[in-house]
Amino acid sequence: MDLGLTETQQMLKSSAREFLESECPPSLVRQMEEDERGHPEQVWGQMAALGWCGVAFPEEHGGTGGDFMDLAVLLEEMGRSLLPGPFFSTVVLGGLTILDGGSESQKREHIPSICEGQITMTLALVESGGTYEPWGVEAQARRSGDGFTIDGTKLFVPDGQIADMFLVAARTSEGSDPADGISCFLVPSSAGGISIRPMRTLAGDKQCEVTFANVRVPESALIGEEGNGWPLLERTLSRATVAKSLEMMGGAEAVLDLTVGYAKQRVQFGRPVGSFQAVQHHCANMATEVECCRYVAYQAAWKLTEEGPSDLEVSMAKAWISRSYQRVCSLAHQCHGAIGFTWDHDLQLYTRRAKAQESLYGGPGYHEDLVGQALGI
Amino acid sequence: MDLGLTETQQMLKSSAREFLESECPPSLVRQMEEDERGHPEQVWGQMAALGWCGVAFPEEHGGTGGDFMDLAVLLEEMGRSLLPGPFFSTVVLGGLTILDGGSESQKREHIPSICEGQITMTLALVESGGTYEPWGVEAQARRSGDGFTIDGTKLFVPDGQIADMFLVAARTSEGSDPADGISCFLVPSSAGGISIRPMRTLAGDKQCEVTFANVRVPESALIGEEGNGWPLLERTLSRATVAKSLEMMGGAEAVLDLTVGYAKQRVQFGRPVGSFQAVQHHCANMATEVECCRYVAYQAAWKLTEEGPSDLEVSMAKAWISRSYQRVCSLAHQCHGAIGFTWDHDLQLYTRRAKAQESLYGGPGYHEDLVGQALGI
Amino acid sequence: MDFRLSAADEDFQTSLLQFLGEELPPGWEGRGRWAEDDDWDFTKSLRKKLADKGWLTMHWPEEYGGQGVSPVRSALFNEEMSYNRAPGRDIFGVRMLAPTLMIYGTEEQKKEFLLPVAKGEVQWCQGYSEPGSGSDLASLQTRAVADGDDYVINGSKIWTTMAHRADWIMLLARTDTDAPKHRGISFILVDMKTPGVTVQPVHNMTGGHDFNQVFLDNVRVPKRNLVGEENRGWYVGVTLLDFERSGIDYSAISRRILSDVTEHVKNTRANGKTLASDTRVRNLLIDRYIESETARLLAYGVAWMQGEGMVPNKEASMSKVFGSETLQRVTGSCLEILGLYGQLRDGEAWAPIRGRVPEDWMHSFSHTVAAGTSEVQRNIIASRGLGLPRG
Amino acid sequence: MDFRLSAADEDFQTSLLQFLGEELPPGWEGRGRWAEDDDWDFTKSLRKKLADKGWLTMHWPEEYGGQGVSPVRSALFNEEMSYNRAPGRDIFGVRMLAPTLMIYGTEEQKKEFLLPVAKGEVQWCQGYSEPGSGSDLASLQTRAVADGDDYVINGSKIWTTMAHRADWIMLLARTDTDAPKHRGISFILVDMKTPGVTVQPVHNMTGGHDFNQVFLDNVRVPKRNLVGEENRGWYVGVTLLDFERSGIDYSAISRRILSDVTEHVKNTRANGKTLASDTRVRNLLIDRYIESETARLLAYGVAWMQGEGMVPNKEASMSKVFGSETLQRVTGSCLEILGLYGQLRDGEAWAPIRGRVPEDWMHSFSHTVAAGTSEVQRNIIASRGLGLPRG
Repeated sequence: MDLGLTETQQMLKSSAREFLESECPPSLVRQMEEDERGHPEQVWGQMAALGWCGVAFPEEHGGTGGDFMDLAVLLEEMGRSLLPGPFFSTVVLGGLTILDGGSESQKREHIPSICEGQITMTLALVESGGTYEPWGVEAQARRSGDGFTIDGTKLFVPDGQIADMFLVAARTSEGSDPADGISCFLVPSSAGGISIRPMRTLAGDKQCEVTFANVRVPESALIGEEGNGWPLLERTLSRATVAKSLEMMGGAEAVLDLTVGYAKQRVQFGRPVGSFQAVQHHCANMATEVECCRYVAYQAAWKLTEEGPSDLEVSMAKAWISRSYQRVCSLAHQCHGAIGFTWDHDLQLYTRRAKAQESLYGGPGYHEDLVGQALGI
Repeated sequence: MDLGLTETQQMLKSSAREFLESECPPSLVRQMEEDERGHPEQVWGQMAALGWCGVAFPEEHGGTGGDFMDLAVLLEEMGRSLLPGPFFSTVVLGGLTILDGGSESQKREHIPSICEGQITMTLALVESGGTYEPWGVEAQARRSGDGFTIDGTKLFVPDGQIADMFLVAARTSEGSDPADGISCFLVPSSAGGISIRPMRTLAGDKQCEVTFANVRVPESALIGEEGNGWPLLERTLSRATVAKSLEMMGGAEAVLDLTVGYAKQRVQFGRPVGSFQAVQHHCANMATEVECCRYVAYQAAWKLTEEGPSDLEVSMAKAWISRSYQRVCSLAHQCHGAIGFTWDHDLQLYTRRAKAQESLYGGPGYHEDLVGQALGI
Repeated sequence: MDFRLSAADEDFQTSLLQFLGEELPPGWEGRGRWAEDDDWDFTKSLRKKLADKGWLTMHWPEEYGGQGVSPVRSALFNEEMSYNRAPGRDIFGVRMLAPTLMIYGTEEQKKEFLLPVAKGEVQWCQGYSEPGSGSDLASLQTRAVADGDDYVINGSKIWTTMAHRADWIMLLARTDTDAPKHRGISFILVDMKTPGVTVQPVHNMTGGHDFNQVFLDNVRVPKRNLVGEENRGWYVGVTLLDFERSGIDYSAISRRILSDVTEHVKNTRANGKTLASDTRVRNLLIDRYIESETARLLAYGVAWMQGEGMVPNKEASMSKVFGSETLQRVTGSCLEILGLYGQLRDGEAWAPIRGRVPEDWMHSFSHTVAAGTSEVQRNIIASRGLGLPRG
Repeated sequence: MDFRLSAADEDFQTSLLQFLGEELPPGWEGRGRWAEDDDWDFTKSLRKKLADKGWLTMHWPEEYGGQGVSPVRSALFNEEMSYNRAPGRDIFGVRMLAPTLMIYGTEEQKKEFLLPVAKGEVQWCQGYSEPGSGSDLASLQTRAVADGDDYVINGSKIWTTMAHRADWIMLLARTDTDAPKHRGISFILVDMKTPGVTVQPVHNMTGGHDFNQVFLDNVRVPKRNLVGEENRGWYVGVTLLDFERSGIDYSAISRRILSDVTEHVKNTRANGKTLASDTRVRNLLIDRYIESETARLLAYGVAWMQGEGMVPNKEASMSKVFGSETLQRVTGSCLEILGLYGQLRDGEAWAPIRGRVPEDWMHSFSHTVAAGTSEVQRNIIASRGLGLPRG
């Protein structure tokens, strides 16, 4: 048993924290909420230069040859600093899916550009059903000529407004099992017929409605087997779920630190509020929550790194952290009083994201059900 | 809107408290746990003399002409003092069912004796399914001669070991709806073929396994219509649920008082433990729970008094109080420390009963489902 | 006991609901107690109409032009206004300033200030909290120095809801810096148009604007605007603080949200079933329903006690804590139920229930800290309510 | 990172489970750490066998006859013993007294006391708490007065688990009444057979007997039984208190209960369906499963940190609080699942799982207060762990 990071991971983590504290302050986070593109391109370029985009890709494709666990420490720190922009969507949703299910030529074509930060990608999966289950995929991809024509409306597409390429899930045939007949396509945003509209969200992040109307793509746009795209997407969702859990865990840590710092410094009744037992116990509870979050998130990341997607650990992480992070934020607000509710205070940035993230890649109830399935109950 | 007791009810309540504090101290409660009969007959006689057994029965049948709301204040106080013995089973399960569904002659025969405390009764409903739903009734009552022959094993029969009469639910016919074909019989414990064994329970109360083997009863033993006993039993269960909720609410109040008293008097670190904010907030939370319990219990009692059984208010009371009372006891243990876990301390008497009562007349999940049904969701 | 509304209360309820049905635009989804920036004119016009109906001040004693209605009726009014998300109530003028003046004000002050409040023609705000004085309100530092017939006031107030709309502010200011902290404070009425008063918005988590910071820079106020005795302002100012501790609004908002979301899940189909048929959805709705109804009972319990002449001290705090925490749970669970769609705010085409749920969820984080944090309320319950010794 | 047990740990686990499979009677449902009145002989015999295997003291340094195994291995041992409800461990002698002696004991004391502990031949108990000194342990009043080569001890200890079985007691007693309260305490070893020592049972909520009150009436103890310096006993005595704060037992019991109840609901049919098909039952089991596994991770985290040479201070308290509260939730939820049957205790024919669930539920109320209440643990997390200022 080894519950610690490797020395390299620790170094990566602390340099990431240092970089993000300096380059991604809360002011940038606020600014990007208002910004139409929500993409801090300078930071993005610097991260690419640091090799972050390629951390989980093999050297042969331009990466640095690390694994998901190395990516995990970056995701935690990005969650901590609420990094806006397309890292998650490009690397976790896009790149790792191509690495997992793409052909050699697709990998050669796209992964080096991802590692260099030259292109952005995202996943267009969810539709009006608001679900990550296969029945929600209603978009159609019909064979036409030597390619396909895609029609459908995707919702909650992260960073769709700046994506160079969309991974699109669409039906190429119908089967009795809703998971059958789904195919994945890599569609450049420049293809004709795509319209993109950011939705107005709680976290002020950029999740888009993306409509595909008669969008033509060649045969080579297909990632993986025609009609058998769901297993690939399922693995992508599993990675995304763990990645989101790691981000949330990093966020929860930040909220704890923010609160403990405030409790030490804020004076009422002639003493720091952190000397009141009620505040102390709130902080103790938050710290315990965060410790739990850390273990369940790392366990899921480790399991995924070692053995690939595993429902039990992955869903346990997302379910636990989704609920735990809410409790952490709620206690943090109690410790902060009115100031934490103001726009200019950083706490609310986390609180809003915590609730949004709760729903992303499956809410806690959804993942609890998956835990039950994995346990056979 | 009038959320207070009448002056008469207040007087009844305070005299009940005074009487029970003096006549039913915790030492008696402990003693009755060990006692085979678990029936403090002297107290029972005094209560009957005070008119308590007849408080909810009409004067024409020997009662004092009060209503369920008058009974409610007694039940609350009995719950507070953890009164052992057959009051609940005789009056709520037995007497009120006869009043509700019995013939005039049955009322004339039994209710005066109940009011005078001369006989004890109980309900033999639950069987091995462990449920209060009609499908659980498997006992058979077959027509034989000019009466019926009853066979079956009943579990969790309260105070069965001292009951003079059993209200027995048994099937006289089979229908497609499990609620059809159930009949109620009034069976004297002296009837041949009944064997009674107290079960070993968490609360050390007396819940019995009662086996009916070839027990013969005359036609006149039937309460209500043959085959249509379930609606009557359903109303009985509704009253029992409210009555149990009232007892639990009284118990929760006692736990609060016990804990506040202890917190004021127990000194650690040179000050009463009740001056520590953690203990203060535990007590504040307990007090809030108890306040909520009081309103939901009284609302259910009022609704039942005014309009008869009503799933929404009744199930809301039992569901809320079942969960709330657990929280109250748990906080009380934290405030008491180790002493509350000792046999000789009164707290544990309540804690064990709270958990047992949670399951009686339907657990919180069962009643939450009923609330959902009443709301149409 | 009788848990029903009286026939007279039901009649009032019918009239009020009819009025709101006529006055509120179809599909109205306002915020209720506080006006949003874009409905201030509507708020003012509705307030005027409420005043004309006599409802705004119906709980005032008859000698001041009220109807002396019972606290239960008053709670019912607040409940229906909140449930229907109707703006127009004025808690500062009608429910805090006026009752305070009735007790402590001079005849002149009553004459000058009560009528405009009753007519719904003036907006008051409450200058209590300061950046350094939140839970420890009595440590406030804003100074009022006597100068001839005036006070000259310097300092700053924060969390001043509606200050940007207000005509007047009721201010707690320190008039004696040597006295123990509770004994050197005075309660002073200040015209917001007085030179030296500036208001700066403090945007909240929703991006909305209720709060302000109010700066007082050599603000000169005539001494006749002092309410009660000099240096006794703490006792004047906290008299009505208890009113803020009602949980009726929270339970009403909770019940409304639950009702809206229940409708939504019954009518929304996913994968061939309604959302309501998911047992997790159903169980969350049931649990929150029970809590919301219980919160409502606590709130009416406070009103009933007041009507009986009892002083619901710990009960008011319980109602406030339980109500506000229930609202946080209700909105949180409803967002969980709405899933991805719960993220969508008003203005987004795909947003269910016009984005009301995330909005009310965000606001819930102010309810558990405003008007005394849950922790302060628990202190009150423990010490004043249960008699536990001070820490 | 690697969340798996090492191959060597797995080998140990296999041996241990095989041993327990052979030694525990079929259908064994003992209580685990503490012997019940009716299985004391079995406990002693199993302890002897554990000692013979070298497992009882495998975490001791090699110089004291241990194997110096990692804290993770040690946690695994405790976990499996608890999960399998196997008696025989001796936390007082093996895990508290002995490590304390290794640090503070004289050579003579080590020679005299360590070997019997290692052989599993002696039962120790811990004389810390007093009726007036619980959370405020340092206020203890038991006096030890020097008299020639002896101390004469008077006072009373409470919550003394296993005192009725114990051969020796490690005692905290006050040797200087004038010093500040932490500075006048000494750590003294007392033979329970010494005249003046009497033991009175303190029955607990289950009716069972683990606790005792120990009375010391002019008990004469040779001064060579003092461990460490006189008046420095507080620091000697609390050195090993941290061991008590492991959550591994709680998570193991939680996991076992859940496993048993899950089996039960899968195999019990009601109204034509298994109990497990009830979504409320299923959801409770899932929620508690996640918590129990998380509690397990926290506990192993503490062990892993110890193995890395880190000092898991706040982490140990977190593990203790979270583990014990999880156990209370797990047993509470399982009783809810069992419904009416949850009331039935061992000895009752209809009792599921031999009445283990209500028994463990009752015991959970001691776990959240013993060895430092949850509140004291939270104080430790806040002050020592997070650096929040003292109140």
